[in-house]
Parts: sequence; C-alpha cells; structure tokens
Amino acid sequence: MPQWIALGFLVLLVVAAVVPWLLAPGDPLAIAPAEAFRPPGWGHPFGTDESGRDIYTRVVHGTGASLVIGVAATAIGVALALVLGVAAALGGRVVDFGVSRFLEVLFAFPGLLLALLVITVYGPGIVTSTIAVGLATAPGYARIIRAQTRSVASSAYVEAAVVLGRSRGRILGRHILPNAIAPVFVLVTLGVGQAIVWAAALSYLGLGAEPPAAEWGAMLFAGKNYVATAWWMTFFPGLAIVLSAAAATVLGRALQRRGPR
Amino acid sequence: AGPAATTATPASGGTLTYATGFGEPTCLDPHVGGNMPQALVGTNFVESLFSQDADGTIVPWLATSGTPSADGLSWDIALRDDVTFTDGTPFDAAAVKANVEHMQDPATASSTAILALGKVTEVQVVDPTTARFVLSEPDSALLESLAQTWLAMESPTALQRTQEENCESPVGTGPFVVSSWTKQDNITLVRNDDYNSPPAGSAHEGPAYLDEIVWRFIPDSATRFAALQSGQVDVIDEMQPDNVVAAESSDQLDVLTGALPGASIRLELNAGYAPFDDEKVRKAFIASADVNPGIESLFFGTVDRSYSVLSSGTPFGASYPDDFAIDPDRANQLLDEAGWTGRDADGYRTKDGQRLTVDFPISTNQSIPAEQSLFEQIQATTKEVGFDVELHPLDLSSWYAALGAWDFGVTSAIYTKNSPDVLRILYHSSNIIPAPSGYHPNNAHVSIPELDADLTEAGQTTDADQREALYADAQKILSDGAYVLPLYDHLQKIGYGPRVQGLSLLPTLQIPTFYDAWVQQ
Amino acid sequence: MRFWPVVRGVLVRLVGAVFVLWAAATLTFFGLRLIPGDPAQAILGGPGSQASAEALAQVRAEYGLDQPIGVQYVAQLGRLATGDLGTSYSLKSPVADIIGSQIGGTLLLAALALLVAWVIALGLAVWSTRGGRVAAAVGSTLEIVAAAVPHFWLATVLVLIFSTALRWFPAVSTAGPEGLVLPVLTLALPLAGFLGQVMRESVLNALEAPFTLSARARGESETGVRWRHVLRHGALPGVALSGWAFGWLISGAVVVETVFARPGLGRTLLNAVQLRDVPLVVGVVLVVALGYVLMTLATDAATRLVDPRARFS
Amino acid sequence: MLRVEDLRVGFGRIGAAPVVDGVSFELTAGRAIAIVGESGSGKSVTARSLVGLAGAGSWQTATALEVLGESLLEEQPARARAGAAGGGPGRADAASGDLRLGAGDSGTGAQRLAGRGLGLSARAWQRVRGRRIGLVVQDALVSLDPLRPIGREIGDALRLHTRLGVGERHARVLELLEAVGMPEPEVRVRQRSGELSGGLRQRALIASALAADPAVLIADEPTTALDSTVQAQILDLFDTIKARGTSLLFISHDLAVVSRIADEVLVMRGGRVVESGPIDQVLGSPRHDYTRALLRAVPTGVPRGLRLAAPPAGAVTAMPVTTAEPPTTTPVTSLPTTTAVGGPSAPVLEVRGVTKTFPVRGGPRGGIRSAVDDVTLTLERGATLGIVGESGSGKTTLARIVLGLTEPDSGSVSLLGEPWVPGAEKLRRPRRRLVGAVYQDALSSFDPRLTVGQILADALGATDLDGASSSAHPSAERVAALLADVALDPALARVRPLQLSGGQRQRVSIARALAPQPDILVCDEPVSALDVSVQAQILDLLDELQQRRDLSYLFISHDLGVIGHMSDRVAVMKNGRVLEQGATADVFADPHHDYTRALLAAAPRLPARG
Ligand SMILES: Nc1ncnc2c1ncn2[C@@H]1O[C@H](COP(=O)(O)OP(=O)(O)OP(=O)(O)O)[C@@H](O)[C@H]1O
Ligand SMILES: Nc1ncnc2c1ncn2[C@@H]1O[C@H](COP(=O)(O)OP(=O)(O)OP(=O)(O)O)[C@@H](O)[C@H]1O
Ligand SMILES: [Mg+2]
Ligand SMILES: [Mg+2]
Repeated sequence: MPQWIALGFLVLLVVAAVVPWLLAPGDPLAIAPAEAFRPPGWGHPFGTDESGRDIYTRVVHGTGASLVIGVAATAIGVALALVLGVAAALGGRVVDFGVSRFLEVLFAFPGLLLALLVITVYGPGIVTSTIAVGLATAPGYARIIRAQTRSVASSAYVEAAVVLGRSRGRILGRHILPNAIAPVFVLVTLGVGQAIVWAAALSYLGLGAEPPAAEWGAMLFAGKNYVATAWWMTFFPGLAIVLSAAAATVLGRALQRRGPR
Repeated sequence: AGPAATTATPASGGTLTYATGFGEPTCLDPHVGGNMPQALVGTNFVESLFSQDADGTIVPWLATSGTPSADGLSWDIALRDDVTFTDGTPFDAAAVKANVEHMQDPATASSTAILALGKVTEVQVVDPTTARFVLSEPDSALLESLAQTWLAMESPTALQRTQEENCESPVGTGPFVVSSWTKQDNITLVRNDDYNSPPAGSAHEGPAYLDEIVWRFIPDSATRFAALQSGQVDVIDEMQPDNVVAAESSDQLDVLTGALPGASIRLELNAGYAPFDDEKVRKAFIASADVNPGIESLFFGTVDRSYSVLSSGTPFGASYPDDFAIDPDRANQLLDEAGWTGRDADGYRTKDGQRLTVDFPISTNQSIPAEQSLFEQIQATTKEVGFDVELHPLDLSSWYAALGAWDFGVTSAIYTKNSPDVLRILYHSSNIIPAPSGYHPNNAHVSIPELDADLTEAGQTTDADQREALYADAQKILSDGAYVLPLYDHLQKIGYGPRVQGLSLLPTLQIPTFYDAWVQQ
Repeated sequence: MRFWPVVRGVLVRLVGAVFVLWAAATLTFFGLRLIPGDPAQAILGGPGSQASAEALAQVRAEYGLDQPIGVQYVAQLGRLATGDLGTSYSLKSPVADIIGSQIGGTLLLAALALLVAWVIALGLAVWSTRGGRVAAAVGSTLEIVAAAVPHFWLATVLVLIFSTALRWFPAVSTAGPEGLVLPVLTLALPLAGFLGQVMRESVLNALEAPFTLSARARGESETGVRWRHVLRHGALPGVALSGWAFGWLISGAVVVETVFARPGLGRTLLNAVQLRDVPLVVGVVLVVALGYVLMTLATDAATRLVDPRARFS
Repeated sequence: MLRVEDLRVGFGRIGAAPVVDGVSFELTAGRAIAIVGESGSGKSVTARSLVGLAGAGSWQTATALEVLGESLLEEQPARARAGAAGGGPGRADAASGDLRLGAGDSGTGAQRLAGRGLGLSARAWQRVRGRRIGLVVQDALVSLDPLRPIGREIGDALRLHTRLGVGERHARVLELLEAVGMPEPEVRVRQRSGELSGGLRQRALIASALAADPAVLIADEPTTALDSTVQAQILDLFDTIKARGTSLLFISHDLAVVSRIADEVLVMRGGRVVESGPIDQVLGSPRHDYTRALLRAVPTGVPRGLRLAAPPAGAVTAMPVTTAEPPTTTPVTSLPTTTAVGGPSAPVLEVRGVTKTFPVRGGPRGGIRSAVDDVTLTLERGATLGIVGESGSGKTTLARIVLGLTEPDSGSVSLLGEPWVPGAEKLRRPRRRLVGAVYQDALSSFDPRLTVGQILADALGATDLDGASSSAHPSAERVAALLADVALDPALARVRPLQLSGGQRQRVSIARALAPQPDILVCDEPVSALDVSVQAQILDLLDELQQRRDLSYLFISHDLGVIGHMSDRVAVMKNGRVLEQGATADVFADPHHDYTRALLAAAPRLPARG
C-alpha cells in the first residue's frame, strides 16, 4: 500500500518535471514586490516569497531541476561505481587492491569537501552540483557493486556455466553482469532521494543552483533567512524534498523486497 | 521598541556577550590586513589619534590637535601626555612613529595604509608629545584616515613581537584588554582598570563599567537573532531587515542603526568592457532596473533608497534622483540605438548573434540575503527590456578573483571609509590598475580626466567649500555617465537585549562602543 | 607460522592507511591549487587585501609559492612525512595547534550524535517491531522521513521550536551540556533514520531466526528475547556502518557548526577552503581521513569481537 | 506425561485448511514416540504447538492437551476467551467438546513474531516451556544465538526456571555439557556457536533444552545435519536421557534413525497421522500404503538396479505442482544389473595422485590444510564410482578438481585417456561437454533470472560449440525432450526454479547436465537435500539414465545407504585421503579399515523388512 502511494507521488513529480505548466500555469520567475511574504491562502496556496513569487508555482517548476539533479547525480555515481566495482571484482588482485584503496580514499575524504572543490573549480550551478553529488556518492555504490559482482562471480550458477564450457565473455555478459546489476536498480531508487537532499545541502551553502532558478534547495536557502517570519518559504520546498526522498525510499524498499530471493 | 530609557545609574561589573556576524578576524591587530571584523573588535582595545563627531567633524582623541603646515606637506600632531598602553609602555611621539612604520611595512600588509597613508613619507619625533607627519603631497583626508580603527595606536613594545604574537594579543590603550582568543568560539575582553582616554562625547570618565565582554562569532543570521531573542547573547550585529522590524516591535529588544560612512550600497557597471563600455547600454540598464519596490518590500522600511554614490553618513554626498528614473521605453530606445536590436527565443536582446548578457558575481560573504533578493529583482526587471543578467553567487576568494580579472558586467562592492575621499579610491583612473594582489577598487573602470582632476584636487585642499564643490562636480560626472546605480545606505544594524544600557555607536565608522555600556544585574 | 600472518595483516592495513592519507593529502593539495584564489593573499590578510608587490614577492619566496607546483608538492609531502602539518596561511599559527584546539568539539559532537542516533535507531527498531501494525508503520515512516530531512533545515526548525518558541535549549553553543542538545539532535536524527532502517531489517531477521524460537522454547519472555538476543543483532549493522557514519557526520558538522556557532573542524574546513588556506585544509583533511581509517579499523575490530562469524569470512 | 487429543493447527482463517489435522497420542514417562513423515507433513508444527509456538498467524484447537496431568488449554469459558481474541470466524463450538487453544499472534507482514500461544497466558506458557517441556528445534546449526557464548544460552534456561546463583548455574552448565558428551566443557562454554562444529552445536542445543530438567523432551530432526558417526553419538545420548526417565518426542524423516530410538511411531502425511503403533509393528508390518512406500524408498541394503520409488500413486510429495512427476518411467519395476561389478571396461576418468591444500585463514593455528591428499581413482565407462566420507573429508574438493574448477597442487586427471587437469581452461573448453555436474543445492546452481526453459536452452547451446549439435531442432522442442527425459512436464519450461519443489529442481539440474550429451556425470550429494521418497525417485532416474545412455557417474554422498545402492565401486575418504576402495559389495561386506568399519557400524539400519 505505501509503495503505491509513493509511486503515485513519484508519477506526480514526473508530471511536474515534464509539463510543469499543467499543474502550475504561472511564471515561476515573475516577481511582484508588492505581493511579497504573503502567507498561504487563496491565490497563493503555498504563499509567496520575498520577491512576491508564488511558491506553489516555484515548487512545481523546481521539480524538474531537483529531479534531474537527483537522477543524474545518481546515474553518474552508479556509472562510475559500475566501472570501478566490476573492475575491482573481476580484474584480479592488483586491480582490486588499487580500486579498493581508491574507494577508501574517496570514503575517507569528506564528501562535502569533495563537492566544495568541484564546485569552486567549475563554478556553482546545477550541472556542477550534479557532478559533485555524483562523485561523492560513487564510492558507496562501488563498494556494493564490487561485493555483489564478487558473490555472483563465485556463485554456483556461474560455476555451472563454466562446467558447461561457456567462454569468459559469455559468462560475464549473460550471468555475471545482469545479476550483479539487478540490485543496483533498487539502490538507484534509494539513492535518488538522497541525492536530492545532498544537492539541497549544496544549495544551502550557496553552492547549488544559481538564482533565480526555482530549485528546492535554493528556495530553502533563500527562505531560511525568513524562517522566523515566513515559515512557508522553507516549509513547502522542504516538504517537497522530504516527500520525494521518502517516496523514492519507500519505492526502493518495495522493489528490494520483490527482488529475486 | 525597548523598555523606556531607565533612569537607573550605571552599575559596574558584569559580562556582556556580543555576537558578530561579520566573521572572525584572522588577526586581532587591525593594522594587519584591515577589515570590518578587526575594526569591530579592535575598537574595544585600541584607540585612534582622532575621532569624529556625529557631523563628521574631526575631534581629538589620543592626539590633542593636528595642524598642517602652510604648504600642506606636513602635519604636526600634538599628543596627550598622560596615556599609557596596557603593557605599561607610554604613549608618545615615538610610539606614533613606530605605529606608522608598522602600518607601512609591507610585511604588515595593511590594506588600509597603502591608500590612506600613501602620501605619508615619514613621521618625525619633534618632541615626546609632538609627531610630525611628512607628506609627499597635501592630503586633506589625513586626519579622517587616522581616525579609523585600522590606523589605531598600538604599543611599540608589543609591535616588536612577531606578527603571530601580535595577532593573538595586540596591545593598545583602549577600555578593554584582550584576555583570550578561542578560535571559532570567542574572544574574551576584560576591563582595563587604568583606562583614562575616553573619546569626546563619552558619558563618563575612568574605566569602563563592564568587567568583561565575550565576543562570539555566529555566522548564521537566523541563529544569531534567535540567540538574542533567547537572551543567550546581549548584542548582535548584521541584523536582517525582518529581524530589525521584529526587534523594534518587541518590548524586549532594541536596535541601534547608523549609516556606515563611505560608499553607499550600489551597483557598479563595468564600463571597461562590453556591453557596458557603451554608455547607452549603461543608461538603458539603469533606466530599467526598478529597485524601489524591492527596497520597500525586502527591507521592511529599514532603509531608504539612495541616489548618491556616498552614504548618508559621509559628508559632501550629492543626490541626483532624476538620473535614476525608471523608464522602460527609454531603455528600449537606448538599446535599439546601441545596436542591440535582435531578440532571441528567450526574449533577450542580441547584437550580431551575441546575447546581451551581463555577468553579476555576488559575494555571498558581503551581500546580505535581502540584497541578493534585490539583485534577483533587478535581474527580473531588466529582463523586461532584454538584459540577460546572470547572477553568480561566489565565495569571497572566487569573487575577488572574478573582479580582479574584470570578469563581470556589474557587481556590488562595499567600501567603508569615513571620508568623501572614498570617491578618489573608487573612481580615480589610477585605481583601475590593480594592486599587485589583483585588487582594483575602481570596479566601474571609470577613466575620465576631469573626474581624476576633481578628485585629486579635492583630496588635497583643506577648504571645505572648495571640497564640496569639487565632490559635487565629481558625483555629477559619475551620475551623468551612468557608471553607478546607487541603491541604499549601508547600515550598521545592532540589536541588543533588555539587560544592555548605555550602548552607542562611535560615529567614525559607526562601530558600537562598550565604554559607556553596562548591564543590569 | 602463527606470527607472520598477523604481522602481514597489520602491515597491509598500515600500508593501506598510509596510502589513503597520502592520496587524501595529494587530492586536497592539487584540488586547492586548481581553484581560483591566490594562497599568497590568504597569507597577506585574505582575499581583497591590497598587499604591495614587495609583500607578495616576499611571501611567495618565503612560502616557496614561486616554485613550480611539483616542487611545492614534494616539499609539502616532505613536511607532512615528518609529521609537520605546517603553519596556517590565514591564522598564522601551526596547523597542528589549530586542529588540536578544534578537534575536541567536533569529536564530541560526532560521538554524541552517533551515540544518540544509535540509541534512537535501535530503540525505534526494537519498539516498532513489537507494538503491532500501527507501531511498525509509525516506526518505519519516522525512519524514512528522518533520513530524508536535510539537516540544515532541521537545524533551523529545531532552533525555532526549542530555542525561540519554547526556550528549552540555547540556540548557540554554550560551555555547558545544554548547548549540545540541538546540534547533536540535528546530526543524530537523519542518521538515526538511516541506521534505523538497517537495524529494523536485522531486528526483523533476528526475530524470525531459529535462535529466537529456540530462546522462546526455553521459556524466555518476549522482553527477554529482545533484550538478550535481538538487540545485539539489531546493533550489529549499526556498528559496521559507524565508519561510514563518521564521514557523514563530519560533512554534517560543517553545516551544524555554522548554524549553531560551534567551534570545530567542520567550520575550520569551510573557512579554510574559502580562504585558500592550503596547509590548514590539508591538515584537516588528513585528520578526518585518519579518523575515518581509525574508525573503520575500530568497527572492524568491534564487529569481529561481537560476531565470531565475521572472523571466518 | 504428555497427552494430546485431536490437535489441529492451521495458519490463516481459523478452522480452515489445517496443516496439522487431528493428531492424538499419549506419551508416558521414559518412553519415546517418534513422528515420521515427509517434508511439510506437519511434524515441526505439531512439535511447536505443544509449547504454544506454532508460528505467527496460527490457530490451534484440541480436545485435550495435558502435561504432567495439567491442561494447557485455556480455563475460561470459550466464549469469553474468543471475545478477547477478537471473535474471529470459525470459533470452536463449545458444544462439540472442542476447546480452543487460541490464536497465535495475528500479526501480519509488519509484525513477524512467532505466535504466543494464547491458550495460556504468555507468562504461563513461559513456565511450561523449558521447565515441563524442552524443545530442541529443527536447524540446530542456526538455533543458537551466534553472538552469545553457548554457556550463556544454556544458562538462560536455568536463570529462567531455577533460583540458582551465577556460580551454581555455571557449574550446572558444565555438568550439562559433560552429560551431552561435549569435549572440554570449560573451553566450550565460552565459545559461540559459530566456533563449534555441527555435532557440538546440536549437543549444546540439547543441553539447553535439558537444562531445567523438563519431563518431556521434544527433539525436532536432531540428527539430520550430522555425519553418521556423530549421529550415532547423539542417538546414544538420547538413549541415556530416556533411561533417566525423560519422555521423548522424537521427530525425524529417517525411518532408520527412528527405529533405533523410538518405542512408538506416528507416520504423518499431509497433517494427518496415517498410521501409528509400536515401532516394530509399524516398521515390520506396515498397514498403510504410504508407510510401505516410505520403507521401500530407503536405499540402505537395496541392491543396485532395484527401483526404490513406488509406482506413482498420485502426488507423492506435498508440493502442489508435482502432478506430472514420473509419467514416463513407470513400467519398470526391476532392472537387471547390466554393468557387472568391476566388469572390464575402458576407464573414462583417471585421477592420479591428486593433492590440494588450502591455507587456513583466521584459524587458531594458521598454516595449511590438505583437503585432498594424494588421491588416485579410476572411473570406468558405464559404471558408478561412489565416494563416501564425513563432512570435510574432501569429497567436494575432489569433485571440483575433476570438474576442472579447482587446480590441484599436484597430480593429474585424464579424461578418455587424454590430459584434462591440470591445464588451461581454453584447452578444456572444447571437451567440457563430456563432463556434466549435478549439485546438492540445485537451486543456487540456476541463474535466478532465467526460467527452466532458458536454463536448458542455454545448456543445449553449449553443444553448438563443437558444431555437433542437431541445430535442425528448434530449441523449444529439444527443451521439451530434455524435460521428458527427466520425467518433467514440458509446461514447466516457463517456470522459474524458485517455484519448483526440491525434487523437480534436481530433475532440472540433471536435465541440464544431460543436455550436452556427456559421458560422465559428477554428482556431489545430489540427493542429500531431499526426502526419502523424492530421493528414491531421483536415484531411480539416475539409474535409468545410466542404463539408457551408458553414463559414468562419480557419485558423492555421505550416506552409506545411498552409496551402497548406487555404486559399483566405492572409495571411502577421510581427511582428504582415500582410506580404502574397491567393489562396493566387498567393501561393505568386509571393510579393511577401522574407519570404514566405524562408519558402517554407526549407520542406523532398519529392522529386517517385512
Ligand atoms: N509459520 C507458518 N506460516 C504458514 N505456514 C506454515 C508455517 N509453518 C509451517 N507452515 C506450513 O505447515 C506445513 C507443515 O510444516 P512443518 O514445518 O510442520 O513440516 P515438517 O513436517 O516439519 O517438514 P520438514 O521435514 O521439512 O521439517 C507446511 O506446509 C508449511 O508450509
Ligand atoms: N576454498 C577453500 N578454501 C579453504 N579451505 C577449503 C576450501 N574448500 C574446501 N576447503 C577445506 O577443505 C576441506 C575439504 O572440504 P570439502 O568441501 O571438499 O569437504 P566435503 O567432504 O565435501 O564436506 P561436506 O560433506 O561438508 O560437503 C574442508 O576442511 C574445507 O574446510
Ligand atoms: Mg520440520
Ligand atoms: Mg561437500
């Protein structure tokens, strides 16, 4: 049941990301200083921000950016992790040692600093924070993929394939990779939520999306200055972040339970 | 706002907690580098030769008078003879000489001295109570410069120590002494019991009332205000506009404000490079950047719109509101004339396929959130006529790097100086050439010979009327050329809680002074 | 025969740890030199300082910043190898001293947050697997939401509620323990969400495991089953995750220390990066990496101690 | 001691589809009742119900349930009780004389507790468990908390049911360990179950069930996971317990074991008791077909070539998808032993002086362990070479070497006279199709993503490698043919192995091994995970295939009965060495080695067939 609610919510998010004007026809960037700091009410269901922009419109239009950051960052992290993890698992002892050390370095390196460095080198923005979050989350995925690939590679059914005389390449393509990657899809679902939160944290440090983009983290950052007087400025973007991260987690967990064995 | 002014007599003793949002100094000696955090805390333990009153008039402090020679090439500064530094070293002309040498020493890297004392070639010890400043050319702003905390007097004995030591515990003549500095947490200042040199206008004599000041660093403005509200700290600075309003309407809290001297908060258009090398484009920008509604809503009436490059706390400021009238039609017309006739799919103007893009690096350390929101609104209103203003929030180092490389179309920089001479620093063509560090104060890339002449002359004459005329002319030139869009005064906003009494701002730099302050036990 | 494998194991770990430290230092060194901003300015009073040409030249020569970057790198490594972390560009005091004065607060914060997260997670996992469907739903919802809450947001909300409105706890750090409550909660709640999800899984597994059936068949009460058996199994993945959690907490400390105005390594790091204070950043990174390495070793050892199964894998 | 009358237990809706359906028996002091039956017949559920731990979502009813004369049924009127339990449907009718034991915790999904019997209060049940009735649960290997020393686990029962102090408890734990035959009890008390072998774990578990000196001990499959020598020791232990006056309810699927220990036996099938009575009577002259089938299926002492499985009398196992089990192999009842024992034939596989050592990591001593030590064996065409030995004796390692999966340290294996191992995998690959493998855990040898059809098609594809395959056949047909070969419904091709019963999985595994038309099958414990009756079917299938295809088997098992039934020649392994090998009949009749003799002596046997 919860996973269906979660799925429904995610579908809504995707709709908001692809065709935001369906849900919120207004302009997310249209300022109206005279309308600033309106609490939620008729006309402005989520209230307005310091420049009189409609927060509901901005939350809806910000979905795309946040979702793209979440998905793309996770994709970058997982792609990198796949290369590293599979290489470590199958590449022999030297490669494994090298990659494992490298992962350990990434783990030991404060994730935020890594992101900070990437962002200061390439300048803040959605693309950079996506890359930064992707990089920072890669070692976690890589470790899981490595373990998974190893256990698949030493599994009885891979041995059975060897006994049947299949070539290394075929075993890799037909048995090891598909089985090693399958659980990663679940991880991705779980990871997207976390990536959104991460990206929001970067925005919070003023390192995320550039103004006036209606990205949730950036909205939160802008709103926290007025948290004592205009709670709705942080509440609704914060709610959007928490709900999407939670929905992704719920769905990921449900997928995990359904997975083979 | 606060409780009705109590008639209770000041009581000695107690600890006051101050929370600053300006950041933690990296060195407590205000000679080294020289920024607002240093001035704020430094005012408690070092004192200057001169001070200013509310009108900006120079008044004596550690010095008793300053007299220029007829040619203006030397100043004789008479000193008090009864002051000692808190390490026991007497304050005298030799100390003044040692201080100026310390400020001018490249190793000290005083960013204030390089401009403010640029004309001082040496200090001669005429007698123990007379120091003679020898200048390379006349400097009408010398005494104003000397009134700044960054050029305050420190014990020459203490200055002999290594810079590290001096940074940890500088020694001055002030009402308080640095007792300890726990990095990233607090500086503890204790009362100087032998204090005898309060500035003019003080409410009492002798040592300060407070036993101790705990000087804390709370970078987050919401937390800072929360700490004030909960009584955890007594005084905070860098208040956000909405907090100012909240404090003023609370019966517990009170607010002290004062316009910081120097330049107003303003946008500087980079006239050295495209697209703002074209005066028409600059004028179009200014005619389309509608800031008044934003200033009203974002600042809740705590600031007034400024039409002057100089802040209202600086003498000789001149306003030309008409030059900043909003007129989108005119802006469109100007842009058409300037050749930006095309429009791209997003509605931005183009010329030869190039978009009318204006890069706007924002220092997240210097621009407060309300200000950044105001920039977003400028972005939105200038978009109407086709400007693509791109806001880039940057950390301080990156921001300076972008400015140093002239990699911006418009920016906002703060410059605090207690003299209209700030105009020379900001708009004299010589200050386009960057300092070796890459820093150039003339961000607008203004290079106009008449303006240079006005500013040089104004900096040399001591005749007030002549200065006023010259500065007015200079400001008119700037205004006509549309190099600057003034926004509002840079305000010092100090909030304080119910325990605090007798708090005031020193007019020189609008820095709070705790000499007369006391806390209700 | 018995001696060498142990020594070998220790050596491999030691070499691994040194490699990690070296790589972290190298990454930081070059990373910081890539980004805009001049270290010489950090030395001369920070960005925007109007240091004279002589001063800059003097400082560059003094700090070897006029050398090719490779030479600087080797020199820095040489110093690090002898245990000399150098002098902070911006604060002008030895990096070791600065870190020494800052590390206590961060470690205390991280340790308390870890502990509190642990207690909350374990308590929630054990409680919510006991109290029926509603409790289970409430428990897992709390965990998922907690893990999804950005901690910077949480910090502001906690201050608003517990400091401004209720006045229970101070908004900024104090010398006493009450100032730690909100920062620790801010860090601990999201972490508890994560740990709770993992712990709930293993609590459920333990509750279904044959050994709990065996314990019940022995006459153990439900409370006894949880207290004597399930709790440890629930805690186990928490121990294993503590190394990871440490890194997470340090990243979180940057935000929490800023919001709650606490001295500490996180804030030091943020300031040092912004000032391009290379020795200080490298120093902090090394300490954090060392902390991570030690934490991993400790959790490995702890896991082996608690769980003999780990020794055979 | 223990009286059970008309016990019914089920899961889900109360009264519907009971998995234990009307079990009654009476156990008196010092006697042992055994429950036998195939997997899923309800043995464990019966046992657990007696201590109110049938499981989450369970319900139980009985007309009587007494321990030491005290009823374990609820005392209150059924009506009130049912109300308290939520008044679920199917509440037992008081007039019929049934008494509800009550429903187990009706927690679903989220709350996966084992049920707390509600007939008595939770507190009352806690006093029964361990004190009146001790339960040794199934799965001894995982039934002790791996994180706690066994001394604590055993001591817990004392802590719960006695007033002994810490010191006294410790002393008593040592006594108990001594009593169950645990070597070095002082050392063992501090060890955790992960550090103990299976036999030692089983002893510790028994010790914990006996700690509070219960009147009745229920032991659920206490010897299933153990080597026969260890099993013999455990059975001796039960004899001692019984002799002390403790009543024993003994659960097993192994008739031979049961015959050794029990006074009476209950044969269960599908939740019902199909036959019961004194052991000699039931095993000696079984009245029920099912009992007879069970007895037939035991391979021990059955000569080669004789069928073990009964002719199909409907579904033999309880699994639902088994309707199509053995349609094609029905008519044969007895096969002539075509391959004469030791008959002259060309060797297909020769193992010469093979040795393999492993470094021992994490072990207390360090160093290396020889898994296989200078083993020399020969397998002839069409014959079966049986390898028997205890756990850890190196059987699997040997099989892996023969399969070319593990490189031996020294020695060699040749296949059809040509070198096979050692050598590069590349060189082996073209001849891989000659050797197939059947594993103990069939399920894990299947790629979880693939269906049965895909698995078999994959294996058929392997023959394409040397171009010799009949690629004219579309693969679907060839898959169907393969399934038919192992007597499976071709419709199963669309199913995933996870959905199959154990026997069906093993058939698929055999079909896969047969796909490339091998000469040799290496079978590593192919039937160890199966019930006797299913085991019988698989053994029959292997036998039949050998006849039809002239296959050679390297057949590994720890079960002397299975080995004796299947092999022409047998090799006995211990600690990596082959102690003795020869024609099966010779070795069994006249073992030369002490160890072989001990092994044979330890294997429980059924009384002579009636
Ligand atoms: N907790 C439970 N929930 C639902 N069904 C169960 C539960 N426990 C057992 N069953 C079902 O009850 C039936 C009897 O199971 P039981 O464990 O008693 O069999 P068994 O005779 O002990 O088999 P085995 O020899 O494999 O141990 C099976 O069909 C099983 O699926
Ligand atoms: N990969 C390996 N690494 C280390 N030791 C191993 C490995 N494989 C097997 N061994 C050891 O070699 C010995 C023989 O193991 P093997 O699996 O061949 O025994 P087995 O006779 O098949 O036992 P079982 O009946 O339990 O399957 C055991 O002591 C085992 O621990
Ligand atoms: Mg069972
Ligand atoms: Mg084996």
